Amino acid sequence: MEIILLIFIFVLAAFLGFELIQKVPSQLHTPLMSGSNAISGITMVGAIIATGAAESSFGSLIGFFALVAATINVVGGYLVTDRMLAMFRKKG
Amino acid sequence: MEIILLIFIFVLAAFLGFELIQKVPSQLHTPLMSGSNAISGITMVGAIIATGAAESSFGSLIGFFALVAATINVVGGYLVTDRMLAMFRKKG
Amino acid sequence: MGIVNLAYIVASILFIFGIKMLGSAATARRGNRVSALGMLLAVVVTLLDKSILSWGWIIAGIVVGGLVGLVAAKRVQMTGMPELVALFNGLGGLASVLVGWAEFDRINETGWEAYLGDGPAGPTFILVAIFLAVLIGGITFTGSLVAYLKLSGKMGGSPTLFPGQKLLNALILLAALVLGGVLIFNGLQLAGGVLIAIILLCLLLGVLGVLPIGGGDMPVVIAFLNSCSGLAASAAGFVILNNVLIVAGCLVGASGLILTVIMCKAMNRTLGNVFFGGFGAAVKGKAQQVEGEMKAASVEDAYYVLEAAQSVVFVPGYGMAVAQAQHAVKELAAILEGNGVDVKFAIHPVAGRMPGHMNVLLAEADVPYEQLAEMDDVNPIISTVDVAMVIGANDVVNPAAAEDESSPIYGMPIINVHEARTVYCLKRGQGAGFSGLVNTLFFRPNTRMLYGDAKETIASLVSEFKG
Amino acid sequence: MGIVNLAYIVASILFIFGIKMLGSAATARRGNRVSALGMLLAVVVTLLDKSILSWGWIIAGIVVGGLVGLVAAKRVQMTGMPELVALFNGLGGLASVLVGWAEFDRINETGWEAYLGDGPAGPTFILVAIFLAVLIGGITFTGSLVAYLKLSGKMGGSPTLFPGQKLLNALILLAALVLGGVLIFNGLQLAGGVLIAIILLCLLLGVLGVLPIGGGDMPVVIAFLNSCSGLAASAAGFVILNNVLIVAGCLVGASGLILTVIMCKAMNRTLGNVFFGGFGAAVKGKAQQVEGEMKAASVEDAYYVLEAAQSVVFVPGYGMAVAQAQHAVKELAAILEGNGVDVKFAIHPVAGRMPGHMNVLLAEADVPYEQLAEMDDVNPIISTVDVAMVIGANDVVNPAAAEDESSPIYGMPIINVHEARTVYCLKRGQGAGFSGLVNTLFFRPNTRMLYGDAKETIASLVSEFKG
Ligand SMILES: NC(=O)c1ccc[n+]([C@@H]2O[C@H](COP(=O)([O-])OP(=O)(O)OC[C@H]3O[C@@H](n4cnc5c(N)ncnc54)[C@H](OP(=O)(O)O)[C@@H]3O)[C@@H](O)[C@H]2O)c1
Ligand SMILES: NC(=O)c1ccc[n+]([C@@H]2O[C@H](COP(=O)([O-])OP(=O)(O)OC[C@H]3O[C@@H](n4cnc5c(N)ncnc54)[C@H](OP(=O)(O)O)[C@@H]3O)[C@@H](O)[C@H]2O)c1
Repeated sequence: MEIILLIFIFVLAAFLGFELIQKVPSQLHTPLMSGSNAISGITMVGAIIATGAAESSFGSLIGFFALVAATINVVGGYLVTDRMLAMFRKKG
Repeated sequence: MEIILLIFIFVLAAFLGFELIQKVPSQLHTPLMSGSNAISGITMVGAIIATGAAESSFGSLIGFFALVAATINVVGGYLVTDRMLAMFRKKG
Repeated sequence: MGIVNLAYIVASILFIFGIKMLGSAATARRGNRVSALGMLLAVVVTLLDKSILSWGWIIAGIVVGGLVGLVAAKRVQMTGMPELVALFNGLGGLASVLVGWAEFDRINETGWEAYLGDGPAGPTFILVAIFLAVLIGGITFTGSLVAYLKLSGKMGGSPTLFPGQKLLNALILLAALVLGGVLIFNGLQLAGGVLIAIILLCLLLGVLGVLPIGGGDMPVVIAFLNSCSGLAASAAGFVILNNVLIVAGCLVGASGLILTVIMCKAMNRTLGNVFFGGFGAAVKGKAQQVEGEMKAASVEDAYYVLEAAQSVVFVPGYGMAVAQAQHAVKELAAILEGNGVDVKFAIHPVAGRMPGHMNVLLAEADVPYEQLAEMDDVNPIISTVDVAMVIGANDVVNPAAAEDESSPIYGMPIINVHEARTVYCLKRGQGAGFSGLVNTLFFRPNTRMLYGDAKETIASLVSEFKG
Repeated sequence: MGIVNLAYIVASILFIFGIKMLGSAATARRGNRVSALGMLLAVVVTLLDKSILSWGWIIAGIVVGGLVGLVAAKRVQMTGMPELVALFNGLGGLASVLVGWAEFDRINETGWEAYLGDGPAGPTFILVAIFLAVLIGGITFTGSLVAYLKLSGKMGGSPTLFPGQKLLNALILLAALVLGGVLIFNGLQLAGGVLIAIILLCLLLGVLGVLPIGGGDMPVVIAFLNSCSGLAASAAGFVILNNVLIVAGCLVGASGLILTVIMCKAMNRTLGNVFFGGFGAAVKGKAQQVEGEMKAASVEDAYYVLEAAQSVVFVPGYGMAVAQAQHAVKELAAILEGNGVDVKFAIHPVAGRMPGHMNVLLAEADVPYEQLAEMDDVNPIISTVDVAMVIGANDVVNPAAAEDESSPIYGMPIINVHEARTVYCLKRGQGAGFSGLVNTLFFRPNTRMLYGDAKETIASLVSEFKG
């Protein structure tokens, strides 16, 4: 049952993702891409869990690298998106 | 965990429901209302389960009435929506 | 179990597509069928899977319900459809109440331990869900019934107001909530009487909640109650931990709410205004002063004017539906068009008694699509129109909405027929429109009244042209 | 567990709002912060909850990653942002690969029984999820790296094509799928070597898949790979049965795909065309014949014409970004406006090297918002414009897109500067634009070339006006 529900959640999220984006003015394409790329850094949560649960030092090492990569994606992603958006004027 | 996932599903469905309807031409308001009313007849599934599992004849009776009401909603709802929509021309 | 739930996922996807497709004219009919397919799938899969104890009741229930639904849907007149939808919607709410009750009964019979099994939910969770299903479902049931009675004319359309009404409703709701608390926190000694009391209070609340709303707002009320019946189904889904109920119910709950808001906007109302405004009752008390007089004209007068006209706009309203005059109107329009007149039908979004009412009638009468025009397209050119034929429309052409700030319909967009060169208004007498307001249009110098049933008046005009 | 999962639900809701708000200019910045808040919540809650065995690695990972991300994001130049996003995106894909690998390692260490515990998933399910995380994540990683190299100019922008390329890619994918089958169906004897082989194949596939795509299409490629990295995160979520990974990843996957399609449309391409078209390579081989000749003009010529003009449209392109001429251009525009000239900036949606490139530059230079005009607003009035100043734009004003059916960019919407009375084109020499095509605009009778760096040319014009 739980697996089914996770798949259900996946399906609903997919439909929701499709509906969320309708018309985007072209100057927002890059920030939107960058901002949603930062969200895909959610693997950071997975990396924390995997690293925290690692059973071998090899596993910890892999987890560590995963965590570094994901954290760069998250921190860098949000900051650079914010900088991009700061460049637009209120009305622009 | 399963309860949480059911709540999660509810939340995602709510957001999806909000996004699904954007602009609807006014002549479609009634059919849309009628069509989605038919969907809310999904309680029919609940009524089948409740009736099928009833432990007392009182329970069966309640279940039976639930099932009658829900089935009217479903069958009548879809048919009347279809009739309404049939009245519009292709381009109308 | 796995396959059933996969089928439920597929059914939910079909519902999603169905709702989406219902929102646009080109796909609406297919959308309804897609969603019906989803329902069929969900029902069949449920029937095949569940360890059903009492087949007899189930078969009987489906047969009876199916037949009633079928006959009702096939028999109903087009104009009766909105109230039928209200009735169906009420039954959906009732079903949720009964499912909640039946489960409550089962808990009483088997005891918590057997009921919960090794499922994931605790008693409190189940009881909260039962309470919500009963509360929302109950209000939906009787609220929809009152809407049905008002729309079908079996009960007066005007708001029933009395002092302390809102306070009373608030008190009833409060009592239901308190009893709900009792139910939930005394979970282990299940009190059937408390549940029944809650149900009765909710049924009462549904009646009292809709009574003060005028008949003209019923479509909005039904849309709102439709959203509620979705939420009630969702709550019932939480009772039996069934994902397709939760998702489908919630989809309807959310999309129904959006539709309600859209419909309010089309009538230039807010939701709060609809529910608590008592719109249409206060109005009648107000003394209205109108200058000018209503000038009756004869059919021959109208014939000569129409003969000479270059452009004619027909503005149909509820009266055309009452008179079933659409075929006659279409004939007249065809004759005029044959004479080289530029003919348009101007359709107001809330003309008639349901959204799309006029579109359906005119489509039935085979009026060419090109002649149909929306309000926003007609208004800019209305002052160049020679004759506006107002056929049983009233509120939707009331200039007070545009000009008189003290009017209760001030701000509602109207078709500005009063700006046309000549206006003919077809109605039976001095009857008011849905809002009960006096219409200053009828007193304007460029307006002429053509009294009588719209169908007969138009038919006489047609014979003038033919003879 | 309950609270963690509730927090995950809240985080997901914040992501939903964030993505929605990022789509409209007024709310975009707040939307990004809302989504960052969701991420913070998800991370903090995870840190607090999990029975973490090795804190050292986790703290080190977050500190190192955080610092690198911070510095990279703060240091980067505006023009370098698209490639930085590509890099970040690649790291996200890498993280999914590594999470899959780490979990695989843990299964190897503990054995299935201890790993699965009494959780709901079976070995096959977990292995399929690991395979998908590694497959999609691996392609995303190296594909994004190649996109980074191409965009930043560290690797030639033009497509690298060789015979049998598509076949080779298909074979690699097939091999990866076969190995995936081996991995999944031999689940109980876990073969670490197979997993590593799969990872290597996917990394190779990412490189080979993006190599044949021209640099001009990189924004689309990045948007697509962004969608992929979301799906990879979602797959990783299925490995560890974590709902926030599944939802957030899937939201990005779906909305990213829509964004990709929108971006393709803005460039008048299809997705298939971008990935398999080898656009920009074939083109250069084609012999193009152009009539007319390129006529150079001096700055003084331009000065006299501008002096006499009533209306001037500036059309900036990638060359303005290269020359960093936006401030000078703004100064010139201000002078012209002071002379009573009607000044507009016409912004093509894909001018420059990233969507919104020109908007950002002009906003940086404080060009008043009212002077900015979109392509669709300028084209209808372009024939009444006295002077069009094309500042380092090339492809976006190439009339072949409108006129020459055999041109590879035929059908792309352009700004029709060739219809203006006089056109001045500022560029350094005979250089082609991103597409590598010859631009017939430069050979038209009403076109004059102003050779030289755009910033210097504009600066001399400004001093002509001042002096
Ligand atoms: N469309 C919707 O969704 C909807 C739903 C519910 C309510 N409403 C409300 O209903 C109103 C609709 O406006 P409307 O202008 O269409 O209609 P209306 O304002 O209700 O007026 C209808 C008019 O038709 C006349 N009439 C009735 N029977 C007739 C017959 N046989 N022959 C000729 N005339 C006849 C009546 O006058 P006599 O009695 O003098 O003949 C009356 O003045 C609005 O207030 C709207 O808000 C709309
Ligand atoms: N916006 C996006 O999202 C995006 C992303 C990637 C690719 N693209 C593609 O990029 C192209 C954009 O078109 P575009 O018209 O903006 O630019 P373009 O076609 O790339 O042309 C740029 C022109 O600027 C000139 N230039 C370069 N440096 C200069 C300087 N310092 N001073 C003056 N001129 C200079 C170059 O000619 P010289 O060398 O002779 O000076 C060149 O012809 C389109 O093909 C588009 O599809 C767009």
